[in-house]
Amino acid sequence: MVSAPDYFLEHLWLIPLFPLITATLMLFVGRLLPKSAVNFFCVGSVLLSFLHAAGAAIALFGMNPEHRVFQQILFEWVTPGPIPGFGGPIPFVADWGYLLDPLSCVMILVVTGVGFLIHVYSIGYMAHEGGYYRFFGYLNLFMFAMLTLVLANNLLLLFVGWEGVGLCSYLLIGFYFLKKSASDAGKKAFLVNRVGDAGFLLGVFFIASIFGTIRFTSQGLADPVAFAGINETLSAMLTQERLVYGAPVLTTIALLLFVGATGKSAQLPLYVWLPDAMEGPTPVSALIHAATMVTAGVYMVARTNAIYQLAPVAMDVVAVVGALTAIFAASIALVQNDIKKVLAYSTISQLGYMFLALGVGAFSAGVFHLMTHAFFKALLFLGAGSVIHALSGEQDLRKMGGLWNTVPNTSRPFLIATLAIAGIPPLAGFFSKDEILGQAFARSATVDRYLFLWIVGIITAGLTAFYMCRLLFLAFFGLSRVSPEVEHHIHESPRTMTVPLMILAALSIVGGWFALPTLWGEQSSFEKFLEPVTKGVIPETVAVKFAHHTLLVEWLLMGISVGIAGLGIWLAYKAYVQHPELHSKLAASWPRLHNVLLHKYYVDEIYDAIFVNRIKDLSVAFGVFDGKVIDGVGVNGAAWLTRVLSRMSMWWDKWIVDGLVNLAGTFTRSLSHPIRLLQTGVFTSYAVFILVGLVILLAYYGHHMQVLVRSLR
Amino acid sequence: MSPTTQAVLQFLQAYWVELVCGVVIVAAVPLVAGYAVLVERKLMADMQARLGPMRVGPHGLLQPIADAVKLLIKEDIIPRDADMLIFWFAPVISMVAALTSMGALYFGPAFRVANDINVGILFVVGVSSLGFLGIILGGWASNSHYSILGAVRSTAQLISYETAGGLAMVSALLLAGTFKIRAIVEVQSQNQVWFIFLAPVGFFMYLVASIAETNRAPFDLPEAESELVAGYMTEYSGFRWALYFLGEYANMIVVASVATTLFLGGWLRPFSNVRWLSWLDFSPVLVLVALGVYCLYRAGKQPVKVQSGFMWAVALGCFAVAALFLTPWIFSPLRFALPGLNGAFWFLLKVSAYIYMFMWLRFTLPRYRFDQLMHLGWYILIPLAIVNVFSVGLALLLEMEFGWNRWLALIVTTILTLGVAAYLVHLNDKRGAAASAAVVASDSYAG
Amino acid sequence: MMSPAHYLFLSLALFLIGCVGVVTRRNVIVVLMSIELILNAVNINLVMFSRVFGDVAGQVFALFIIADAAAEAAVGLGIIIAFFRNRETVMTDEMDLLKW
Amino acid sequence: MLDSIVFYFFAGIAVLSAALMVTRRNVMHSAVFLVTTLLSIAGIFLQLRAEFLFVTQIIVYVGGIMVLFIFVIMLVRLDVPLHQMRFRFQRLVALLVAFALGVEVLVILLLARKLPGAGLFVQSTAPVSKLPPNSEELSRTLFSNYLLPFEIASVLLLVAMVGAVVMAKGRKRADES
Repeated sequence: MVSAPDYFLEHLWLIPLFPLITATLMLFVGRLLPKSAVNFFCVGSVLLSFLHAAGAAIALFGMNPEHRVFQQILFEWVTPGPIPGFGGPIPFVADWGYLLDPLSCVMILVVTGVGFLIHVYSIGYMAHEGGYYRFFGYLNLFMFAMLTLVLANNLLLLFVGWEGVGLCSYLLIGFYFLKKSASDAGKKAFLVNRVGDAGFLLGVFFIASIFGTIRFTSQGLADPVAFAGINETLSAMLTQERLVYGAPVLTTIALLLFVGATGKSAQLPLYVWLPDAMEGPTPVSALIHAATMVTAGVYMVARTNAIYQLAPVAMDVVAVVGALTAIFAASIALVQNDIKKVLAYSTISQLGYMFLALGVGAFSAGVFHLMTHAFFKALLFLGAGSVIHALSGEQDLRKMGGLWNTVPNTSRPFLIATLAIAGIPPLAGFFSKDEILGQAFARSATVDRYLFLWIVGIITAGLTAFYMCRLLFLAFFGLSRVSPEVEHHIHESPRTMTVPLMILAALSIVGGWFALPTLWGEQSSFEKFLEPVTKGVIPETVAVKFAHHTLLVEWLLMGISVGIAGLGIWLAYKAYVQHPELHSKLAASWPRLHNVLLHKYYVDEIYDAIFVNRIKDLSVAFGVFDGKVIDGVGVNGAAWLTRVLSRMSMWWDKWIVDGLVNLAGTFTRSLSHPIRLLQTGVFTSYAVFILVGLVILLAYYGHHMQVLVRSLR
Repeated sequence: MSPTTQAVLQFLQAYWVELVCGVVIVAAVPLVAGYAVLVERKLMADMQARLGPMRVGPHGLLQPIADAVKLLIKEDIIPRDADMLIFWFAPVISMVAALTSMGALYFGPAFRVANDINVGILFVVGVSSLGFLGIILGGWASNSHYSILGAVRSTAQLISYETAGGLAMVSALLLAGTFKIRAIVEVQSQNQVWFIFLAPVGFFMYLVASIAETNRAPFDLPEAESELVAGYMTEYSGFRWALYFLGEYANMIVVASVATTLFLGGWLRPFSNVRWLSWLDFSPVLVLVALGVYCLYRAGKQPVKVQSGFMWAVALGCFAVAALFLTPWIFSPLRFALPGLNGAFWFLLKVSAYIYMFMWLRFTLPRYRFDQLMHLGWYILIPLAIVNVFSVGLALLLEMEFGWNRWLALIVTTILTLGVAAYLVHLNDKRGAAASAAVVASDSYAG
Repeated sequence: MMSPAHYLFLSLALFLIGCVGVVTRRNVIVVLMSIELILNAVNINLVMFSRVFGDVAGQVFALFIIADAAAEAAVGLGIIIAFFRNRETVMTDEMDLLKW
Repeated sequence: MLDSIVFYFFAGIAVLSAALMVTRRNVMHSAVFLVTTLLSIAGIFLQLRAEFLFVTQIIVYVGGIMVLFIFVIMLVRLDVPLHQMRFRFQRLVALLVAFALGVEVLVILLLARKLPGAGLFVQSTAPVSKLPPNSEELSRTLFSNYLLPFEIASVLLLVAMVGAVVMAKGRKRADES
C-alpha cells in the first residue's frame, strides 16, 4: 500500500496515457459516440492527467530541495548497440522513461492546466462544428505528445513528442481541410518545421555520438553509473579535460539544437508558419500556437542548458535572434488588422523575449515568462475566440468595436490579459518581463554588448503595450463598426467558454507573484525552485549566474519598464480612442513604412522567391529528367528490347518447337487412322464385335469338342 | 377309346372341382359387380338422403341388368388415331388379370380354383398387379391427353402403393410363416386370433394401399372426372368400357379377399374355437330367413302387381338358399359340405364388409391432390411399412429367441411403430406445400 | 417326356433373337428390352438344370439375375431419360459422342 | 404328356412374341410382346416347378421392369413414326454373325448328344400338392449358402435406385438452382 504522493510519482506514466487512450478511442469509435460522451471522455481524461500532474508536483515539493528529481524508466525502447562515434563505436541505448524535475514539473502543470481549461472552452466553441470527435481526438493526441515531450527523460523520446506535437498541429491547423488556405497553412507549418527538425535531429546525433548517451541526467535513478546522463558525462569529460569551456563541438551542438528550437518556436528565420497557423480553430491557436507547443523550443533549450552554458557563442546567437525576433514581430503586429494575426505576432515576439532571456543565461526567467505568457496569451486567444464567436466569425478588427458592455464576461478578462502582457504591475507579465529585462541589464554590466539587447527589450515592451492596447481599443471601445447583419445577433458566449476565461484571468493576475521577493532584493522563489536544473554543471566557469544588483537599480529598472509600458498605452489611447482618425493619418504620412509593416516585411514573398520557387524549378527539372531519361531510355528501351527478344522467341516457338510437336501428332494420327475407323462410337457396332468374338470362341470350343467326340468313337 | 380321350377324361377327373369353381367365378363376377354398383348407388343415395334407382324393378333391383344390356348394345367407338391392337387388347388385360388372380384365392375352405399352391398370396398379388398394364396400355393406345395423363397417374399411383401394400402384407405373412392361403387361415384358427389384432398397423396400411390400388376415392385420381374427364377410360365406350368397369370391381373383390384372408381370418367364423358359440353356425340360415321375411313384408307394399310378384320370387329364393344351408343338418351324409357352406358365407360376409367400407370412405372423404397422394405414398406409407415389417420381425424374434409373451412383444413393437408413424407425419407437416409440390414433380415419375 | 435339349433349344432361340435385337435395332429402349430377353434365356437354362440336378442353386442364381436385370433396367432407363433431356433422341446411331 | 403340351404352348408363345418384339417398328408393341414373352417364360418356370421364380418373374419383370419401360416409352414421346434404318450394312453383318452363332451352338449341341451323361431327363411331374415346398427350399439355400451374394445384390439394387433417381432428376436440380 503506497502513500498518496508516492502513488502519483510511481504512476507518472499515467499522465500521458490518459489522453492517449481517449485519443485512440475517438479516432476509432468516436464517430459512433454522442457529443456528451466525447466531452466526458476527452475532457475527463485531461482533467485526470491534470490531477495526477498536480499530485506529482505536490509530491515533488515534498522532496528535499537539493535533489528534487524523480526519474522512471518504463522499458528499454531502442535496445543497446554500438553506434559509430568519435573515437570508435560506443554503446547507445534509448529507454522509454519519464523524468520529473522542477522544470518538467512546471511544464506539465502549465500544459495540463491550461490544456484542461482550453478543452472545457472548446466544448462551447466547437459545439456547432462538424468533426467534433475528430477535433477532440486530435486535441487529446496533442496532449499526449506534449506531455511525452516535457516528461521525456532523453532526447530521442523528446523528439518523439516533438514530432507528435508537430503532427497534431498540422492536423489541427488543417482541421477545416475543405478550406484551401487551411490545408495550405497546415502543410506550410509542417514543412517549415521539417527544416528545424533536421537541425534538431543532427544535434541529437552529435550528442549521442559524443556523449554516448542521450539521457538528460542520471539523477533519481537506482544506478547512476550504469545509466549515464548527459550532464554527468559532460562534467566528467570536463574534469578529464576531454572537453573545454566553449569547445567548438559544444557550440555546434547548441546551434543545431537551436535551429530546431527556431523551427518549433517560430524564431526569426523560420517563424513564417505561425501567422498562417491561425487558420486553425481558435482553441487550437490558444493551446498549441500560444501556450504549449511553440514553447517546446524554449523548454528544450532550458532542458539542455548545461550544454548551452558551455557554449557562449551559441548563447549570444540565441540572445540576438530572440531580441531581433521580438522587436521584428512586435513591429509587424502594430498594423495588422486580423485580430488573431495580431495575437500571433505578439506570440512570436514574446517567444523572442523568452529566447532573449535564455540567451542572456536567465533560464529560469525565460521559463517564468513562458509560464505567465501561457496564462495571458491563452486568455487573449480565448477571448479573441469568444469575440469571434460573438460576432459569428468576424475576425477583422476594423469591423469590431463597442463590444465592452455587449460581451462583458469576455471583455473584462481580456482587459486584464492586455494589461498583463503590457507589463502593468502587479500582473503576471510585469514580473516575468521585468525579470528578463533586469537580467539582460545585469548581464550588460559584465558583457557590455548585452546593453543593446536590453534597449531592444525595452523598445519591444513599449511596442507590445501599444499594439495590445490598440487591439483592445479597436475591439471593445469606441463606436461599433460591426456590420448590421452581424449586429443584431451579437451574443455573450456560453458558460463553458467564459468560465475558463475568468480562471485564466485570475491566473494571469497572480501568476507572477512568485517573483515578489525581487522587490526587496531577494531571489525570486521561482528561480530558487528551478535552481537545481539551471545551475549548470560547473559553477565556477564564466557561465551566466543570477545577477545581483542593488535594490535601487532594481526599482529603477522596474520604473523604466512600467513607464515605457504606460507610454505605449497612452499613445494607443490617443491614437485610437481620442482621435480615431489619427492612426490613419499616421499611416498616410509614412506610406512606405506602413506598407512594409502591413506586408510583414515581404518575408513570405522573399522566401517564395528564394527557396520555394527554386525548389519548384528543381522538381520540374527532376520531372523532366525522369520523363525523358529514366522513362524514355531506361524503361521504354528495356520494353522495346523485351519485345524484340520475345518476337524472336515466339518465332522459334511457333516454327521449331510446335512444329516438332505437330509433326509427331500428324505421324501418330496417320498411323492410327485404320484403328480409328473401328471406333464408330455407335455401341451397336461394338455389340457386333462382341458377337464376332463370341463366334470365334465357340468355333474354337466346338473344334475341341469334335476332337473329343472322335477320340471317344 | 383313344389315348387322347383317355387323357382328357383323366384330366377332367383330376381337375373337375377347379373347372366348376372357375366357371362359377367367371360367371359370378359380372353379376356381383353389377349389384355392387347398385348397392353403391343405393348407399350413396341413402347417405345423401335420396332414394337412388327405383324405377327398374322394385327398389331398382333390376337396374344392373338394364345397365349391362345398355352397355352391350351400345356402339363401340374407336378413335381414328388410336393404336388398334392395343386399344382392343387393353381392357381384356385388366379383366383377365383380375379374374386370373381370383384363381388362387379361397372363397371358403372348399370353394377355390387352384388347389393350395405354394406361392398363393404372391400369385394373387403379382397377377392382380398385371391389371394396370391394361390401364396404362389403354390410356396410351387411345392417343388422347386425358387418357395418357390418367394412365400415367394411375401407374405411378399403383407402383407407389403396391410397394406399401406388399410390405404391409409381409407383416401378416411373417406371422403366418407361409404363402399358402389355406395354411394362412389355418394358422389364424390355430392361434385363435385374427392377424388384424396381431398386426393392426399392417392391416390399416393395407387398407389404404388397397384403396389406392383399386383407384377408388379418395385416391381416384386416374379417373378424376373434374380434372381429366374419365382418365384412361375417356375414349372407351360400350363393352370395352364395361370390361374396364368389371375389372375394377373384380379387383376390389380380390383385394378384399386378400385382406380377409390375411387379416380377418378368412372363412373362420368369429370365435371359431369357442364351443358354446357354435350356434353361430346357424347364422346364415337365420340371416337368409330374415331377409326373405323382409322381402315378403315389402311385397305387400308394392304398388304394382308385377313388382310384388318379383319380391315374392326374391323371398322364395332366399328361403331356398336357407334350405340349402339347412340340409346338411338334416341329412347327416351331407354333413361334410357344412363347413364349406358356412365358410363361404362368412368369407363373403367379410369381403362385403370390406367393400362396404370402401364405398363408405368414397362417399365420405374428399379427393386427394396428386402431389399429396404421392407424398403419402413415398414419405409416410413406405417408410412406415418398412418399419412395421421390422417391428413385427422383432416381435417374433423376441417371442422365439427370448421367450417373451407374444402379445407383450407385439404391443411393444406396435407402439414403437406408431411412434415412428407420428414422427413421419410430423415431418410431412413440416414440409411446405410448395416444397412438396416440387418434390412430387420429380417423384411422381421416379416410381 | 421332356429332355434338357428342349429347354436348351428354346433358350438358344430366345438368346439369338435377343442378340439380333441388340445389334440391329436403333432404339435404345428396344435394345434394353432385348437384353432383358437374353437374360431370361439364361434364366431358363439355370432353372432347367436346377430342376435336372434337383439342386435349388440354379434358381438362386436365376433370382440374382432377375435382381440384376431390375437394377440394370432402372439405371439404363434413367440414363435414357437423362440423355433424352439433353439430346432429344434415343437412337443409337445418334449417340456417338465417343467417336473421335 | 400334359407337361409337353404346356411346354410347347409356352415355348411357342415365347419364341413367336420374342421375334415380334424384335421386329415391330412401334416400340410400345415391342414392349407388349416382351411382356407376353416374359409371361410365357414365367409359365415355363412354373412348368419346371419353380413356383417362386414364376411369381418373382411376374412381379418383378412384368409388374416392375416392364412398367418402367412403358413409362419411359411414354416419357420420351416415341409414338412419332420411326424413319428408315440407316445402316443396313451393319444390320446385314449382325444377322450373319447371329446366324453363324446359332449354327455353331446347334453343332455343339448335336455333338454333345454323343457325349457321356447326355440324355438325362427332367424328372416327370408329380401332382402339385405332393411337390416339395419350393419357396422354402429356395429361401433356405438363399439365406444359408448364398447369404453374401444376397446382401451384395441388395446393395446393388440400392445403388441402382439411387443412381436412377439421380440421373432422372439431375437436370431438374440444375434448373432449380
